[in-house]
Amino acid sequence: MTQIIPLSWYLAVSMLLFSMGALGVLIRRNPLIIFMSIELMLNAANLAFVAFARSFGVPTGQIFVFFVMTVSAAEVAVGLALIIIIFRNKHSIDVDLMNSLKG
Amino acid sequence: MNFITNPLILVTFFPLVGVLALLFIPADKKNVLRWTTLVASLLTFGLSIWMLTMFNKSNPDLQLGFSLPWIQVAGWNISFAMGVDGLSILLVLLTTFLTPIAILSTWTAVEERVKDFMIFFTLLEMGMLGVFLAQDLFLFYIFWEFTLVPMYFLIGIWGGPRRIYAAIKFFLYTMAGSILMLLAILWLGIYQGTFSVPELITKGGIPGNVQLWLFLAFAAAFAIKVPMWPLHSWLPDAHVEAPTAGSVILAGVLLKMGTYGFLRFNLPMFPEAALKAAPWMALLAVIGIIYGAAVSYAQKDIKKLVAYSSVSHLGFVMLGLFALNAQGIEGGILQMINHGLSTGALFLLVGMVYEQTHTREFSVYGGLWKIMPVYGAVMLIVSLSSMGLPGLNGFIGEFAILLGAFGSKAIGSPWFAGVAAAGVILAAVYILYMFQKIFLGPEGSIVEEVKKHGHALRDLNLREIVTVAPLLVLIFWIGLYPKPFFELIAPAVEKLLMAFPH
Amino acid sequence: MDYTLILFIILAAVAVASAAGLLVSRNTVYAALFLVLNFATVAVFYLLLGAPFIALAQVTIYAGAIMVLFLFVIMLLGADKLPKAKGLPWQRPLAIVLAAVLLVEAGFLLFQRLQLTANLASPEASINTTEALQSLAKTLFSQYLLPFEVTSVLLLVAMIGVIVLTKKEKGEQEA
Amino acid sequence: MGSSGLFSLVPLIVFLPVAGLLINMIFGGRLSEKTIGAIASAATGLAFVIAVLLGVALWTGSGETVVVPFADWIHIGDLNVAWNFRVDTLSVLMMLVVSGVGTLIHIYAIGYMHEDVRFKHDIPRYRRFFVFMNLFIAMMMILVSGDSYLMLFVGWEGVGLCSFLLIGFWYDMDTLGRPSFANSNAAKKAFITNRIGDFGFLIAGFTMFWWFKSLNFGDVFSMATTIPAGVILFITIFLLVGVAGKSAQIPLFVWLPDAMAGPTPVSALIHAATMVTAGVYLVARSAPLYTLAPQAQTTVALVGGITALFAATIAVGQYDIKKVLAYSTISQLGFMVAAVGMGAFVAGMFHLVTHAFFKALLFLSAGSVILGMERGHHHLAHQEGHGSPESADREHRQQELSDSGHLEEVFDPGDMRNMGGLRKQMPVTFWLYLIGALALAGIFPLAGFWSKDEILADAFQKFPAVYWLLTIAAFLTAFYMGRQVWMVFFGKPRHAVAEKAEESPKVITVPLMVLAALAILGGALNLPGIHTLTSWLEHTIAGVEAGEFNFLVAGLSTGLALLAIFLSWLLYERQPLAEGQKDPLKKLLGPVFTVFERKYWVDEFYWAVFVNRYVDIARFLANVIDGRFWHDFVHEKVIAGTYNWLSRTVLDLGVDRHFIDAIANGLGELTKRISTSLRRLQNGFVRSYALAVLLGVVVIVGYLLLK
Repeated sequence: MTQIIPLSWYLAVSMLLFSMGALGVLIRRNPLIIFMSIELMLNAANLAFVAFARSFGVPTGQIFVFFVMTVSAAEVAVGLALIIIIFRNKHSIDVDLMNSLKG
Repeated sequence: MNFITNPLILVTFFPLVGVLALLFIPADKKNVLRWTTLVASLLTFGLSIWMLTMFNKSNPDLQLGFSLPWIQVAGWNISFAMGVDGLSILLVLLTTFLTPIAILSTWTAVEERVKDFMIFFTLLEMGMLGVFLAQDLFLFYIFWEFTLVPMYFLIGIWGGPRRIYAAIKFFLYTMAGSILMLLAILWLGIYQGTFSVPELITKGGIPGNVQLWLFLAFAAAFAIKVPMWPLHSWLPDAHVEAPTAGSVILAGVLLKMGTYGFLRFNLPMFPEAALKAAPWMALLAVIGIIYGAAVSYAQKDIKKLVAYSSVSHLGFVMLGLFALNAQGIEGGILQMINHGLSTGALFLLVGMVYEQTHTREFSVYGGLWKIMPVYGAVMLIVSLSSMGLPGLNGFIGEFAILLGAFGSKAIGSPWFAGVAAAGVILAAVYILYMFQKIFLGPEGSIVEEVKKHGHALRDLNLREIVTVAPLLVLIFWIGLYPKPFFELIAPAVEKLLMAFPH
Repeated sequence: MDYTLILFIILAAVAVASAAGLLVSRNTVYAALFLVLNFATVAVFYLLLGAPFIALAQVTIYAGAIMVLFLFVIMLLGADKLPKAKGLPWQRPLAIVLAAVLLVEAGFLLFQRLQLTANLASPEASINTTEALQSLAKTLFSQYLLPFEVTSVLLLVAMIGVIVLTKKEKGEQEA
Repeated sequence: MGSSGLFSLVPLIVFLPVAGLLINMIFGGRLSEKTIGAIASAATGLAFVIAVLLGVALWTGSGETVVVPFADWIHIGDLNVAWNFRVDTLSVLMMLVVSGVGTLIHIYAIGYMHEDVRFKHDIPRYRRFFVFMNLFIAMMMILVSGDSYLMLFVGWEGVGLCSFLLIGFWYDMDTLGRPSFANSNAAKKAFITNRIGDFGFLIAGFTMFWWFKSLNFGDVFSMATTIPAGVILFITIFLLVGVAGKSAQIPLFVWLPDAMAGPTPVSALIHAATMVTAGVYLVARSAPLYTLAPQAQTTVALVGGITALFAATIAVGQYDIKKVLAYSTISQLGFMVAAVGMGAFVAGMFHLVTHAFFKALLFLSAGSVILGMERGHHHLAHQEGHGSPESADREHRQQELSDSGHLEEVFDPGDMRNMGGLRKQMPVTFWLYLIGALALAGIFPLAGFWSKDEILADAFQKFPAVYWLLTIAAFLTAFYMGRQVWMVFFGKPRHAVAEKAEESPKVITVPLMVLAALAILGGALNLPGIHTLTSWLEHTIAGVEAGEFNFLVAGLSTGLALLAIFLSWLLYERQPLAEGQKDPLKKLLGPVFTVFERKYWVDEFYWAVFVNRYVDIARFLANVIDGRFWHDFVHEKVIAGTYNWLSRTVLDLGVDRHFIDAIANGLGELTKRISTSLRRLQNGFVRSYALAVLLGVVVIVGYLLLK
């Protein structure tokens, strides 16, 4: 019979992916990769949601994942548009070159 | 009754529809903006005519009105109440009538920030209509103050060289008076338990000395607005600096808010005080008549002359109102309309020539009748109306006022009217002076001056004729057949006079 | 050793490895491809967890739509490699330290504090029936109907926003 | 009765001229000069026909007053003024005079204005003239036909307006055609002086309303006896102010001589025949009031008598042909006012009618003389100039314009010193003028003789003082008319232009002939013993009695007139005035003549005492009181200044800066310092911010774990 994989394992994977995503956001200068890292973090969260949903036997977790996907799709669209504009204006997408908000 | 289709609501707030439409038009589409505003104001005028058809002229009470509970907190009883009667209907019509004319006059005169101008102008119309239609003191006060803002900007943005000074002066003067009125309104609302004007009038019962103070507080606001001598100092500045359309509305309607205030609030709400104050108000009015006439004669600037003549003319109105008899008050109300028409027309006409010459100094004018015959003829008619020639509107009002004041028991002496009648002579002096200096005599230096800039002075064009023609029609109509106007006024005035001993 | 366990371990390894690849790859295109791989792995996790709908949505939306969009942009900008910039000297070490601390904290939370020993229900129990899918749909279209509709508005707004943002102003020079 | 139908025609006497003016105003641009003139004349002529019909209806009917209601006008409370027409013998008489003389003058003006607009180089103004003239006729008709004091006032002010417009007809020049404000000043002066009179009228009207509660003639007259005498006196005296304004009596006569700036037909119609007699009409109309106020009557009679003599003396010293006639008009109006003041209403009205005939004749003939002179001037210019006549004329005109600074260089066609011997050049005009002059001088049997004698006879009976004033005035009248005729038509031409003068065309002379016939025969209206006019007016003015013909008075006045003519012959014809010679009377009278010539300096006196003072007061009020006091001092200094001082000095410096600011600034400084150090954190790098967020997460999670 199939071995039951404990919930905490899934959560551990999720946690690992989340941390790596956060690290990616922090150490990369390319905004595209930063974005991808954010997607990675969202995915990690989604994985946790689905795992919990499975654990508690309710569909709500899955529904949340569904909403997160929609929002992230919208977010990616807007974000990429912003990146394109920034590139148009600055001819570079290096986030470290953008500090006009400096106090 | 359906609130939304109430004619008063529609008339008052229709200009907002115009504003909404203007907001969606790009600022560089100047002609579209102008046409939109014109059409909106014409529709407002149409609505006011529709209101007139529903108005029962034999009924002395407020009509077509409604009252909705509005702010009912802490025992305050403020309602959103409107209504129209013989005292205000002509002023409402005057407002909706003059606004499209004023807008037509800006067609080529205002080229900068047309969108803002039109929005302010339309808002101003709404405020003025609200003032004339509000039947709740609180609501009235809100509209009263509201009119200041657009006018402030109209003077301050599109005015002459000293526009900021004039705008601020205009604002502060009128504001200062209104504060006292606000106090009086609050007193009434708290101690009488209602802000509704008709209720306050029927309730009455304010002791004599309190009445006097309240009367004075209201009078402070209104007298500045009229303006009565010696509170007129803001008027010439505001008029001279305001753009033409602003002057037209300022003289035509805004000043009437002051005299209307006396008529609507001071007389019926504080009859005892009004009776006591009548000789003093008459005295100030007569001083204003003579003083305004003399001072306007000494002016070197055409617009200033017309501005001071307003002081004189509104002195007549005040004299009529405080005669407290039928002739005086009816004459006074009609004279408000007359002044709106003739002085409005004078400002329009001065603006039309100013647009071509860019100066208003008398010394450079002269002999224009030969070059601009139509303009001269129109100006002549308007001037004659302003100096009260029989057969034109000014005479009817002035005659009724002087007649009423001469025999007024409230004023108590025919001397006031006698001296005021001498103002009729002085009116001829300054009006003829103005007409002569512009149109008669040899050609002034301005003719050559304009030619130097490559274009000769031209007579009125079609748009300008269309602008003044309605005014001329009314000038003759009121002068020759004032009966329909008096029929609208008379019942309400008779009701008003019931409060006073005969 | 059960095959699911083996599968899980392999998948987990692949997922972590692809995430690490994302972190370190200098080339953006490679980074994107690593991410696709990661998404695919996670989709299989979903299947294991008895959520086939989400799994398929994951493949279509993330791996399909979003990542294609990313690739489009990458191709469009052509900036697959960034030149070295002076950057922030203390940023990287601090970030690594903080991420490590976070990981430790999370592990501590997961294994020491919560003591989550409860096992998951067997996959067959729900995968085999369509009931789970039906109950998902029912919940989505009844209890969460309004948020569902709002997401459509959100997408619309995002769409309009993107169009307005990227539209060239009149008279603006082609960049 | 059929005549009642005729009465309903009465509104037409107003609306026919109005129709005429509207047609000319709207379509006149496309019509020829002749058509415009014809329309205007026809409108007036038709009004005359209506007036005749009304007269016939009254004559054949009972002759009693008929009131024809027309329209509501002002109705406020108990003030109820309707526009009703009053048809009675008095008003019809006035209508006949106005429209009859008016028609003739309109016809004359067709010819006169034709030349005038060409002489003054502004042909389009031709149309405007006839529009104004028709407007005048309409206003005059409203004046005489109104049934209430207010309607009378409407016409009263209306004719004042027309007078203004027509005096200022050549508004851009002076009487000699030089660019100037002079003509428009004259027009303004007329209007304003009239307004002073109107002020009196208004006060009288107000008093009347509050005592009678009506302004209708019928109501007022029927109630008059029930009103206190003092009130009646007050009303009548203030009416007299109006009369003095409109009929140019002392002290408000000064506008009439200046009014000669208008074209000659205007002078004839408005300032001699019709408008100025409105005052006389008003007194006659108010006869029921005046008879109740003897003091008022005395005042009116004295004002009239003194004016008659006063103006006659001035006329003696004038050189301008129209100015002489203007002062003569004032003097003759004095006769009429004196007559109606004494209660001799019929005599006054009689003189009004005959005077309208012969004074219109004189003015129009004078116009003919002026035109003749202008034509002569024109010819002379052609002879001197080169090229085509038109261009020469233009050159000449331009030269005149450029020389406008020098008075003596501009030729004055109205100056009698430039004339002389004109009877040879202008025989028709001469004879017509002579008839008019003799009629005015009161020579038997011309119209002036009968009407003037009736006044003198009445004065002799009722008011000896006024009788003597008027008799001396009559003597002077004959003298100055004699002087004028001798100077203009006899002797030798004193200026090259006079030699070249030319007779006027028929369109001008024919109306003059009609007027001359009327001036000869007008006396027949009220011959002693027959008294046609007396019995006519009896229907309207109660208690008029036919004057007795007094041979002594008649003989004396005729004798004096002949003596005066003889004297003038001695002075001006036996030794005709030579070119540049001074007036012989000047040697004789010395400074007295200068006083006459300078019109007693009344204008200068008024200017110094009233006009300049008013200007001073106005300037003072405007500059000092309104400008410096109200505006600069009260508003700027006191109100704005105090506020500024309070806000800047007291509150800002004192309270704000040293107290509140100290606290606020201290706090502000602290914040600033802290923020200066903190802002370094805001390095603008988005990744640092993200790092901070993560730091926050780590710290919070750590805290939660360790808690």
